[in-house]
Amino acid sequence: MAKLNMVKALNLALLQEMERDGDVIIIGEDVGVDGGVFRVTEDLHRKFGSKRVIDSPLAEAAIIGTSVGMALYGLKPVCEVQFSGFAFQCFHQIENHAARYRQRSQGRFHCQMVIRMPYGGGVRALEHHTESEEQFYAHIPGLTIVIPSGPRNARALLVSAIRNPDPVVFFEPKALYHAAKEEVPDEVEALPLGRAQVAREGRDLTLIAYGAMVRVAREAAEVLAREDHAECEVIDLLTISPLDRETVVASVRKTGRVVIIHEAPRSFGPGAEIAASIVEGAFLSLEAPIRRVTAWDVSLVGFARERAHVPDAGRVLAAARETLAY
Amino acid sequence: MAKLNMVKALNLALLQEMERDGDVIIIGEDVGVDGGVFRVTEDLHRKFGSKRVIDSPLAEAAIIGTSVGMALYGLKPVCEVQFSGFAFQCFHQIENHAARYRQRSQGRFHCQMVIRMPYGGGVRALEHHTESEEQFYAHIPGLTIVIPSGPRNARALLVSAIRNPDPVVFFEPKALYHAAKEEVPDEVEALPLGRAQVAREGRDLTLIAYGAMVRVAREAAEVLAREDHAECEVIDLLTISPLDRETVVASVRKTGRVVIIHEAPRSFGPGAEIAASIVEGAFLSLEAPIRRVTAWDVSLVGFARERAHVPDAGRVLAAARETLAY
Amino acid sequence: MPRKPLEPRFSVEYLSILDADGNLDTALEPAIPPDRLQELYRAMVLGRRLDERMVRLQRQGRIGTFAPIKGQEASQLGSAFALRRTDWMVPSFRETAAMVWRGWPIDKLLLFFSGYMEGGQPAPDQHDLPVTIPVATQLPHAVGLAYAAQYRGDDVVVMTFFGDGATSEGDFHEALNFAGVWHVPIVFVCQNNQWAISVPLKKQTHSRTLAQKALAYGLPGIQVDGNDVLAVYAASQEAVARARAGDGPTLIECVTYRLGMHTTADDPTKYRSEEEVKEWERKDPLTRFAEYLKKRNLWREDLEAQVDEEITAAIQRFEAVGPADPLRLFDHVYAELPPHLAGQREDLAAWLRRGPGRNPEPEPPSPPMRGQRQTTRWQS
Amino acid sequence: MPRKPLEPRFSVEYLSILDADGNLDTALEPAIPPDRLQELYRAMVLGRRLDERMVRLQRQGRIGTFAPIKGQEASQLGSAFALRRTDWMVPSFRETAAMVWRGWPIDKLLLFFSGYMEGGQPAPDQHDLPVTIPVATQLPHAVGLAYAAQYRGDDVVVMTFFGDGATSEGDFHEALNFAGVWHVPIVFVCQNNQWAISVPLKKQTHSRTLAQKALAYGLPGIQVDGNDVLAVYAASQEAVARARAGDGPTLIECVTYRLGMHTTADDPTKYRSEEEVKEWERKDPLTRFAEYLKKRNLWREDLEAQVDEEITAAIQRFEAVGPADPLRLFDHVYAELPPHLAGQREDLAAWLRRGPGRNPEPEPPSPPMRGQRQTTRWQS
Ligand SMILES: Cc1ncc(C[n+]2csc(CCOP(=O)(O)OP(=O)(O)O)c2C)c(N)n1
Ligand SMILES: Cc1ncc(C[n+]2csc(CCOP(=O)(O)OP(=O)(O)O)c2C)c(N)n1
Ligand SMILES: [Mg+2]
Ligand SMILES: [Mg+2]
Repeated sequence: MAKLNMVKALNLALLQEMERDGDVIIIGEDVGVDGGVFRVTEDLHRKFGSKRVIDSPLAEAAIIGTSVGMALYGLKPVCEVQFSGFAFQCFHQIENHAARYRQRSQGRFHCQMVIRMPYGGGVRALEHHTESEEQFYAHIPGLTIVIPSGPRNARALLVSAIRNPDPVVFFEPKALYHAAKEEVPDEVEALPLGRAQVAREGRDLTLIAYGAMVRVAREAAEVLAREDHAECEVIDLLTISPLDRETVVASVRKTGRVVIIHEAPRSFGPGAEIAASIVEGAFLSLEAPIRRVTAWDVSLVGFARERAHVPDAGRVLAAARETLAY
Repeated sequence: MAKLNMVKALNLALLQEMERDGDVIIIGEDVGVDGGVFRVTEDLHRKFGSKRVIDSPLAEAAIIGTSVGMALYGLKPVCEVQFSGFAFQCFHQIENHAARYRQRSQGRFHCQMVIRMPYGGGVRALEHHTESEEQFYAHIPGLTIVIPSGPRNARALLVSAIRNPDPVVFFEPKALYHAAKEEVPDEVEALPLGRAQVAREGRDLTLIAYGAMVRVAREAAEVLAREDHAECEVIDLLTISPLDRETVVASVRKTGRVVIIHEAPRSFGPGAEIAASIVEGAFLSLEAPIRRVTAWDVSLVGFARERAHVPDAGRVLAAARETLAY
Repeated sequence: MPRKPLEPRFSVEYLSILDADGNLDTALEPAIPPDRLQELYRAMVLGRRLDERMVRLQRQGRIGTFAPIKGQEASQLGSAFALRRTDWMVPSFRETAAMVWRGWPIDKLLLFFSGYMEGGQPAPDQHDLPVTIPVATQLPHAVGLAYAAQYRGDDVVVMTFFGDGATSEGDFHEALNFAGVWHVPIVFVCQNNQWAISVPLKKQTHSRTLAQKALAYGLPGIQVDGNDVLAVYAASQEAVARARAGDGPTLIECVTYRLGMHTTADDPTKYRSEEEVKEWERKDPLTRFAEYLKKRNLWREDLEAQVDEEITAAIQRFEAVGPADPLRLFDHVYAELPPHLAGQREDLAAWLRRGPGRNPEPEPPSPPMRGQRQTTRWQS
Repeated sequence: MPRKPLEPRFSVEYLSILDADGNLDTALEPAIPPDRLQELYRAMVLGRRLDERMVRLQRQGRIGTFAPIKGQEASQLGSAFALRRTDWMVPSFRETAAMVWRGWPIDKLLLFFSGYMEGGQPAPDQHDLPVTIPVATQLPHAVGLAYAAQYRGDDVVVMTFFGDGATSEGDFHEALNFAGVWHVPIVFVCQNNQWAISVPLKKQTHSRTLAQKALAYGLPGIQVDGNDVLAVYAASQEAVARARAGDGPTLIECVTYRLGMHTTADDPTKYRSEEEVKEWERKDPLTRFAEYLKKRNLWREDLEAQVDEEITAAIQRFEAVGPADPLRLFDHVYAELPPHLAGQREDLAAWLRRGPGRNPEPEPPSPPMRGQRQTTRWQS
């Protein structure tokens, strides 16, 4: 048991899975000697050598494309895309191949691989370093999209992702890399993919969030409990796709009111599927329109304006109060 | 006035806009001498020469990337991606640049360009030749996503797309290329982007569709009128994004019941945003859950199974009847 | 210090052994046992005859669109011939002859080209990837396979195929660059058939040869007469041996020609001249190799008949396959069917149970791609 | 017929004129008027001093992350120096010195690196693209600009910049291939500073030089001493003239070195040795050029002081800029604000009107990227 931040927790998952399974290898830009620009792969190069922790040339499509080939052969690559904003360079390899090979070969081959990418705001970097692209991957059949919300579940979910027989796109919320420390057990711990968690129980309103927005949702929930005597249920999706509709719908059947929070732009974003699924599954329980508190439909932000763009507890609170008052 | 199929209608739009504006140029694979694999650019190479109708090397990212450069200089490229399934190769150039240059340069530059791509099923081709990828583009701020449903609106929308000062992704439903002919006026005709059309009036149920699915929706509507005495309103979106929420919401306020139809996989697909927008805009009018009749959440189909995958009038009818009975 | 060319200069070789007129360079003639020569020729004839049959089947609507290989038999078989069964082959979409040689059942390939996903499943013991349709995207997979084999210490060479047009794609560049840096056991075989659909090589790249593109990655590149099966084999054999010895990747450019259409949906008369085709028919890879075998008394009279029988039998097996079960759409999307897909599968099953009674009957879909005839086996 | 190397062999040249010890190859010395030489040197000093100031500003949290150029002054200025104002420059993210030379106001660049979108707006008469961050993605834009200029018949040359790592990206390959086929007026300047963040050149590609990658596209490629501003200028001048004359593209590899960190968020001691850095400091492009000017009596004592004043004045203008108006987020997404964005803008406006009273105050965001200090000007 040690108190770790998310970077160290992810590093622990990688270390233990690599010790456990010689087929697990790491590939990406600067993941070796440098330990990754966020240090998630720190020290692994020293421990496992440059054949197993590969500092690749600067080419995302080839990082994913060669990893697909390695996976077809039976290795289990964990690829790092340095920032999610640069993953569109390999989008064709992910959609055309990683997501399809099991089906194309009718089970003869499959791609047991993890594609890690830091996403979201919070580090005041330049363009392409602060976006949230999970929606683009969530719409691709064959993929599993995972987003942790804290050090402990980050470690447990990465372990599951590495062991998952199909490709997992693992988004890491930059804003939480160093934000908080948690007790993380030394012995390996895994969380099931495809399952959301109820992060806070409540009967008045359901707040649905993931990644860095869970913190924001919790904060709003505290204020509502304190000031409005309203008890919010906070759902932490953890897996975006396949979406855990069961948990989401069960909560809304109870509360009848929903606010969805995400960092991605609103239109045609992840909140839309969550809302549509709720309407399909809990129509008669709905007592108010489903609100979405999201980033605006804008690509370029610039960190001078980032806080006006990414949802914060204040905006969630306002939406929650309107929903409760509806 | 001539009776044209969609291929000829699109060809007419290109011809007339090129005659009208010397900055309009065409670029793509096999768009020149061959006239495009679907013949949409037929004869333009002969008329305008190889500098204006460019048979490019085989590289989608460079087709879009160089077109971005041409647009920054003031030309108005109309790019063809041979099949929408091959557009992920240029997805980074579309998302990183075409969609962002106006904002990145704060108005100093913009990308007046059209990206044409045949999409959807209906020609019994191999993998990557039958998918519907509109969702991936609809989530990108700065883009406009257009999908015609017949020869006449295809021509009028392509004219508007070419004249639109910002990038337009223009999806052409392969299934309709040769499906039907329509009277298409000789004089140039344009339809506003961002506006849906009510293709059929009705008060009992709203069917929302676009592209090849409009035909399917109409067919179901006829049967419902004939056999169930139920009058469906059929909305043809024409522009997917920005979504014409006003028209959609107005219709649902009237009917209270909705079935959304699209060829793209269901989860995290276009129907989700349509549904979420309806809940936001017409919550109190809703009398039944919003149904989505879509392709299944599967990437690989194979044309031997395509008709079990793509929605048909029968499946729409079944969903419509359940919604009406709700 | 001043201005000087870097030494040594960069060089790319050209190889030809048996030319169009049957002249043989005995000094370079590879030592292939007679029976192996006959196997090779048989594979070429099988490839040619199957190709011709498939075009007819497609025209009759009995299979869907496919990419004919006529004219490219030597370049794809002379190369694949240098592989062991334990080596890996990574095709594009125009290696039907090589795929059959590698053990793909003909009836399975016909299923594939009839829109049956089942046709894309390699046998458990087969070290072959299925057809890849997005141009050049299979090249990084081949490099990854080679890396994995090297990582595991397996005695494996990977050979991957692609066309002249494919060399323009970013994936080609990234794959060769990674292969160079990783020094993996791989052979890149470019079937330069002069055309990428309607785009001729001179519009594809400004480089004199495709082989010279190897220089960008510090790799050996060689250009061979792709219609000379002996030259293709010699170059491939050398490259495979180099890879097996741990001496890294090679790029082989096979200069050949697509005698037929790009795919059965294509009309080549729109973009190329009869003369050009005639010219290349004179260089047919089968003719000169047949002459060579006759001179060596390795010619077999009954070969064509025998091969045709094999093809006919396969077509019969293919056509005996029943309609495709739509519910198999949901197989193999994930290792385990997730809840939402299980639900969709149940919806489809329920829908199918309603059977023909469902109203209205789905209208017949629109006409197929230009040139392509409808197939009768596309609907469940 | 047999096996023979293709003639002529492929060749790539190396150019150096003024070496690290100040030795001058007078035969190759370019004829640059004295005042122009002084301008060039001034731009190099300005680049160096601005870079040093920016690092301090970043450490003090007064600007955000950026990519220092220290050591690369000669390679980016010797090249840009060969352009006319009417020519186009397409930078990556490490051409601050060249951008200032091209007319970008320093205060605007500082705004850009402080997360103000306003900093990315080129002046109406400026033929420069803004910074492009995704590696190599700007190269096809440059080719497109060159194509458009050629199409319009304008007398324009395009010069684009990128690093050694960028040569591994597919976009590099596709851009050079298109440029070759289209024969457009463009100069590709690769600043080979030996490192792509922590990845050394030998892990980036197996090719001996980056210049030789031009051979893959049938283009001329030349490698120059990138710390020798005279050599860089001579090669660039020649390439620009070739492009202007309609003789097509050139690839120039400037062999230089990044003396500082990759970005202010990077810690180079993790991956490279002090000795290596020392070694390259000996080859500093400014030192040898200063010596050269002194010998020619073109040295100006007051230059540094003058340049520092200019920088200080710019910093003052930059720091006088008020907080960023969040509502401008919605400007320039489309030519006209569509209804859904107008609605979102209204929501944000209403929210902002509620002012500090809104409850709770947004919590301060998490610590910035490793190494990077927080800036004070990030919040509206
Ligand atoms: C990424 C991608 N873009 C476009 C296509 C459509 N297409 C199929 S084959 C082909 C031409 C390929 O030419 P070449 O590489 O020379 O191979 P060949 O067909 O001549 O064997 C094109 C453009 C595709 N399959 N994939
Ligand atoms: C497509 C893409 N992938 C990754 C990155 C992250 N990144 C920024 S700079 C850089 C290294 C670039 O190296 P090089 O091309 O040599 O240019 P240099 O930084 O040395 O000037 C990387 C990997 C990026 N900006 N874009
Ligand atoms: Mg070809
Ligand atoms: Mg570099």
